[in-house]
Amino acid sequence: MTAASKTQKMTLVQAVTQALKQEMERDESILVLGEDVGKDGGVFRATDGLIDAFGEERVMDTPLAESGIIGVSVGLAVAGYRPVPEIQFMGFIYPAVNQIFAHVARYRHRSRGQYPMPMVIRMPYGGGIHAPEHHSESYESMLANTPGLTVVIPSTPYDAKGLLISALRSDDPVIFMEPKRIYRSFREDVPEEPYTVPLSKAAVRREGNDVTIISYGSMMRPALEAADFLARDNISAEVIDVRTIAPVDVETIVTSVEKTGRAVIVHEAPTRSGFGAELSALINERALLHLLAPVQRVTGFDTVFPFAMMEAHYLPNRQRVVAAVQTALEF
Amino acid sequence: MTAASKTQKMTLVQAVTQALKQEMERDESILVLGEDVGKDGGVFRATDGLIDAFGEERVMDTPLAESGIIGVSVGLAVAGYRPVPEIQFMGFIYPAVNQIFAHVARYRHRSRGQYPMPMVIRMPYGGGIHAPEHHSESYESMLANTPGLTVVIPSTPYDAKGLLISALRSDDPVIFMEPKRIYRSFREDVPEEPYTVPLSKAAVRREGNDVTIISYGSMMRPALEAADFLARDNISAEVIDVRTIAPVDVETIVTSVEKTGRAVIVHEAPTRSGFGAELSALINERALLHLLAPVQRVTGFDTVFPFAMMEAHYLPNRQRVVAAVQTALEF
Amino acid sequence: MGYKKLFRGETVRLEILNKDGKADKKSLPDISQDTMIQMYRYMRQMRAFDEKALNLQRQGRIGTYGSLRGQEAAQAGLAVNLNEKDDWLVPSFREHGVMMSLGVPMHLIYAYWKGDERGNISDKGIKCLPPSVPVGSQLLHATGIGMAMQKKGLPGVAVGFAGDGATSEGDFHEAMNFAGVFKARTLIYIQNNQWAISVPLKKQTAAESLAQRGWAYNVASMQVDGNDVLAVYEASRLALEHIRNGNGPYMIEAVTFRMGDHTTADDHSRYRTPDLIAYWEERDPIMRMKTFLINEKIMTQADDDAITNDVTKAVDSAVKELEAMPAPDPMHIFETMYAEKPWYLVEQQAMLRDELNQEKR
Amino acid sequence: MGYKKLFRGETVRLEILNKDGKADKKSLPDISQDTMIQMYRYMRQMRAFDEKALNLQRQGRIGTYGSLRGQEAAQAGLAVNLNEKDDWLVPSFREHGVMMSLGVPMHLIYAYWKGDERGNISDKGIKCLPPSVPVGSQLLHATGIGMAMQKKGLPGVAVGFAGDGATSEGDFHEAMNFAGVFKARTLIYIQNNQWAISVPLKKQTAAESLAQRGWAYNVASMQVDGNDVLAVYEASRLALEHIRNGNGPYMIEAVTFRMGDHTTADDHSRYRTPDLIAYWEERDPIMRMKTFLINEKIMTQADDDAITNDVTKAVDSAVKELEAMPAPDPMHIFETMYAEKPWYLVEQQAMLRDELNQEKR
Ligand SMILES: Cc1ncc(C[n+]2csc(CCOP(=O)(O)OP(=O)(O)O)c2C)c(N)n1
Ligand SMILES: Cc1ncc(C[n+]2csc(CCOP(=O)(O)OP(=O)(O)O)c2C)c(N)n1
Ligand SMILES: [Mg+2]
Ligand SMILES: [Mg+2]
Repeated sequence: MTAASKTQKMTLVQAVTQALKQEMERDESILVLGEDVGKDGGVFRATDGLIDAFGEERVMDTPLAESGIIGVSVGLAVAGYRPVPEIQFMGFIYPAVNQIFAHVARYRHRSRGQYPMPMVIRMPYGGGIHAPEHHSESYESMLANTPGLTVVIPSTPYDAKGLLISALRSDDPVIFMEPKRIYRSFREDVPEEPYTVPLSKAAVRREGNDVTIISYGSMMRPALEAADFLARDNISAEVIDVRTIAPVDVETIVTSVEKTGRAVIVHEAPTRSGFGAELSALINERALLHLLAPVQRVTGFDTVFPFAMMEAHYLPNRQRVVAAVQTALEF
Repeated sequence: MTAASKTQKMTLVQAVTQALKQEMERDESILVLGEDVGKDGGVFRATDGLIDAFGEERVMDTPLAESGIIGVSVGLAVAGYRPVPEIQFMGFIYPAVNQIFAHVARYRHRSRGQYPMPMVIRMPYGGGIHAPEHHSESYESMLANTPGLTVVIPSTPYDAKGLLISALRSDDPVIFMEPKRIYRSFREDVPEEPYTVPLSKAAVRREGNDVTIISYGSMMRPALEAADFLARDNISAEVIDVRTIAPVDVETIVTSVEKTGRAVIVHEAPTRSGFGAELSALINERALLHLLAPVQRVTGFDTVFPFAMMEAHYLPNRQRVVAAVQTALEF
Repeated sequence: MGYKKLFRGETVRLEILNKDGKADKKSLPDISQDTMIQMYRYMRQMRAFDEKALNLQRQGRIGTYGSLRGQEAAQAGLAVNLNEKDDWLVPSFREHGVMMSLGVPMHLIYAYWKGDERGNISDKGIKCLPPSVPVGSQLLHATGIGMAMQKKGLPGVAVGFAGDGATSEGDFHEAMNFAGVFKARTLIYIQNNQWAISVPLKKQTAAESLAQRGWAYNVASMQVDGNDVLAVYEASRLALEHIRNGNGPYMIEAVTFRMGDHTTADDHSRYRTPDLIAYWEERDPIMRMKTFLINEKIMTQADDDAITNDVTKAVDSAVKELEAMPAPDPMHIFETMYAEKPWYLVEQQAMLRDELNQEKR
Repeated sequence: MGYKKLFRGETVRLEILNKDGKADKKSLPDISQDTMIQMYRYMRQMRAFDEKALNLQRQGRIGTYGSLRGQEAAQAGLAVNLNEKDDWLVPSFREHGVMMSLGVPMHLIYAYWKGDERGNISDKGIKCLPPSVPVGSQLLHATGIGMAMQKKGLPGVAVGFAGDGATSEGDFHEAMNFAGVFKARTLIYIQNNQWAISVPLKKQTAAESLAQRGWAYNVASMQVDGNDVLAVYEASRLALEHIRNGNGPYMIEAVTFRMGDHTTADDHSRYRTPDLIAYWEERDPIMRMKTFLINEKIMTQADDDAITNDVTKAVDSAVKELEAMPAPDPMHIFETMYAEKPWYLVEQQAMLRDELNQEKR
């Protein structure tokens, strides 16, 4: 991005749409497909206008079948396209995991490099929008446990555009998890021109010395709010946005924890075998002697994601992050 | 089990068959279903003889469709049966995860206790038998990340029988992962009478003071071999068999690590977001001040499980466990 | 040798009442006037429930809601044939009509859409499973229950509901195939409202009908005009008789039309024209039956007014019951996950309890 | 009004050569003698390959192996119709016959079954994907490639292979349905060998045939005697012509029989009787064609002996090539996982390298 490039205030979902549009203009091999991605522009409008710009051959409403959507995408990729399938909500990824885990993630390896799998599987994830059952889930841990996948979770409009463009230019399959809770909750300056944000690189969102708060996606909000709140008590929190959870950028995380000696991990998914476990294990392995307190996990409960009336109790918030930091400080 | 009860030398797979048979005699609501579980007795003979003993109404060969097998099991359970579906290899669980994660795991909660899901989903897992692609995988981490499931992995014939009987008597859905590599690799005395081994309770297989080796299933073998090997150098390893990874028995593990100050976790699945991450995070959270060295993970690589000719390089073995213990000791 | 005929199949569609409420007399089912009025009453109750729900949603008193407007006949004509003691309902998320007709309390259905988990299930002894959101997945549960009914020799039939879109999911296929193989006492009941959110049927499948899919599994099937409650009645009756007589599963495709948005989170004007809506407005299932009942002198306008009064009252009192429900207990998040609460749920519950206690102070 | 016919469909089966090698003259395809001999040669090559494979397995020189004995006609009759420049093979795990016929080197197929990953893919420019193990899943890939061919206006057809058992998986359904909707240039090719390991077709589905499932998706389809190479030839020709002419996808059900164990890890005597095997032995696809060719004087016994000689030699040299392959490099485990190796794969690779170096010392 040149310093001179113009910017536009936009929301995260608008940044997603713009990235798709600009890359589809640049690269004719990109196809968008999924349930309601055409005329409807996606149930969250992430593909709004694409069918008008690129026609039904490149923006395809499909039958209602997630395994089918990903499975035909494998074939399209083999035959030279760069498919961008959408899973309407992450809660509906399960019917597609056979195709994703058994084929998408493995195709480059299985074919000894002959058929890499350039594909970006987009999906809104997470809670906080008062949605029905299965519309609020975060299943990133099983993705991070599957070798061959790149799993990206942006938390800002700027990153959403830059990371999605990187994903669309990558020759590896990328799962692009979009935090739907903050699809429209704020705007930020986003360059009009296409630009990339590197995959597999965490961002230090705020520097600090006393504790490292590590999060991603929509949980960056409570993480940053907690840092603000703690600052009032002169507690200086460093806040890291992991951005790509697989392959994860261990260096940025460990460097920070070496400095602060304390780590608090925040995500919406359940604790048990959630991605926070991997982060905690990595910190244990690489920064044990720097640790002044146990690594704290602030996560969703180990329950079903509750219905709308109860979700506020389930989701991590500023208070819980602050409490975890205090636990770490008082240890 | 009474002290007087007779025993029989048997293999792990024979213990599984006996448990099924005895419980089916006791409880008419138990049904066995899956691919080739009837006349063929299962591709590993785990259901050998059941169709002769109980007939086609209770031992059902099904169409080749994993989602179907689990999905109809949900209906059978709702209507009062206790289905025991088999997934032929864990590598083929993916088509069924929608039914398992979206329904089996949630049904008790969704129905507010009205429809618990008494169901035991059996499946052989893991490598070491020179099998084709997708026949050697260990996908336990995603199961442990899914609230509502109980996930059991026996490592001995005695436990296989007792844990399976407990599972068959539980009103919660249990995933029963059978380490096929050791289905027939050794025999042990198993009581003829039915007995239970408690779920969610780890076993200390060997006591020691210098390091805790934590494993489960087929990896218990290299874990115990490593302990033997280390004993020659007067290194005293405590060896824990987790047995139930969800809900996990944290107490037994933490108590041991508090004593030894060092932990080495061994499993076949990849490192990243593998179940070892959860164990490491738990130890960090609950025994940090006792830790003399980082928690070590000895696992499969973060790659596709390789074909037969390469699998010996992939699978953790005694040497790697010993090396990890030495790393921990020399830290 | 050469070409041999291997398979020949035919699928029919049943229509009785035309859009103007005129019946094809020779096809009229043998049915009492009471039953006709009962079906009409069911439809009116559904419509009243639905209109109130849209109202409550607009006022923020419930959350996202999925309207069944237009599909009343497809649900009422089936409902009167079911027996709430023996038969199982395995609903998707648009079956409030058949659910309330069989006795699921309306306030619980409102509670469901309010995001209150107590709305998932009723304690009235009705064999109705909680709504299933993952499209198509519940059909396998209906097959499984139907297998159980068959094994146990019970009279009950399991009715698995799904939409046209759901028939594209692999689970539809597996449910039909298992049902065929195991002769499950299952009715696969497809409300083909011609749209899956914004996707019209012709993008969903290239086949001329969904009913003909029965042939792929040797599952008897037929299509019915789903806006014609008499035809739905007759098709359901035949299908249930077929199943109850031990002849194996059945599939019905009821062709209907979703008159409104997919849910209140949707805007159907993005993908459907006013003309199309107007076309279907003329084919409204309730108007049609009303005309028929009045023309045939089965019902008077005064009867109809009394029904209006009844269904409105019932809805109003359901709203009162809804709003009289005590606030749900946050502690319930941790309940019924397992028969016995694991240590970490105990810990997490304690944490939430502390938080809530602190807030109170 | 009343009952209307909605759908009527018919599915045919084609047979040309009977079990004794007599042809139905009026159905004989318009086909050169060379092509006939080519198909016969393909079948002989497959049989020779297969027998050697079973041999190698018994000697421990390869691992678990899936035999195609009995299915040679079902693969050869198709193979001669395919064009290795344009068409795509999307195999399951029992398609070595069609693969080798299109030019995939036999030693690589042996390598695959030896557990050597180099056997996954050949570098000969043949459009053949690696074998797919999760049953049925690859059919969607064939649909996707067929969609791509359609979009690009390319002449190629994607052939997706699966067995009878695989048709029970949801992915079969989704592949057929997507193919129908998107008019994919795809041939769904089902080798119905009547068994899925120990499960016979009648437990797999209640439908009389698999071919009739085409009607569920508006995908043209037919059944063929899969042990009759002339019928398979003709059915494949028709299907490919249909697809190449832009008429949309096609499905063929080739009814055949797996003569041996499912794989060398199986024991089919547990679930099939010797009588059944004998019945099918009489219907062997190779003997049948040989009798025909000799009776029709298209081939002499001397020609046949020459073919025997050729195919044996080819197999022997494939075994030599197999065994001349240098040992696979363990370092490859970490390659081609990603375009760029993540830090942890670099670390893990270094660890394995150290271990191997230590062993060497
Ligand atoms: C597996 C799955 N994928 C996607 C969704 C999101 N979704 C909810 S309803 C719906 C359309 C359903 O269409 P149809 O089956 O025709 O039922 P209708 O809504 O018309 O009653 C979709 C795509 C879902 N609930 N489940
Ligand atoms: C999804 C999946 N489930 C189970 C298996 C194990 N399995 C391998 S082959 C087979 C039977 C396949 O039968 P069919 O499709 O008829 O093909 P055939 O072996 O007869 O050629 C089974 C159950 C598998 N490979 N994939
Ligand atoms: Mg619909
Ligand atoms: Mg078969």
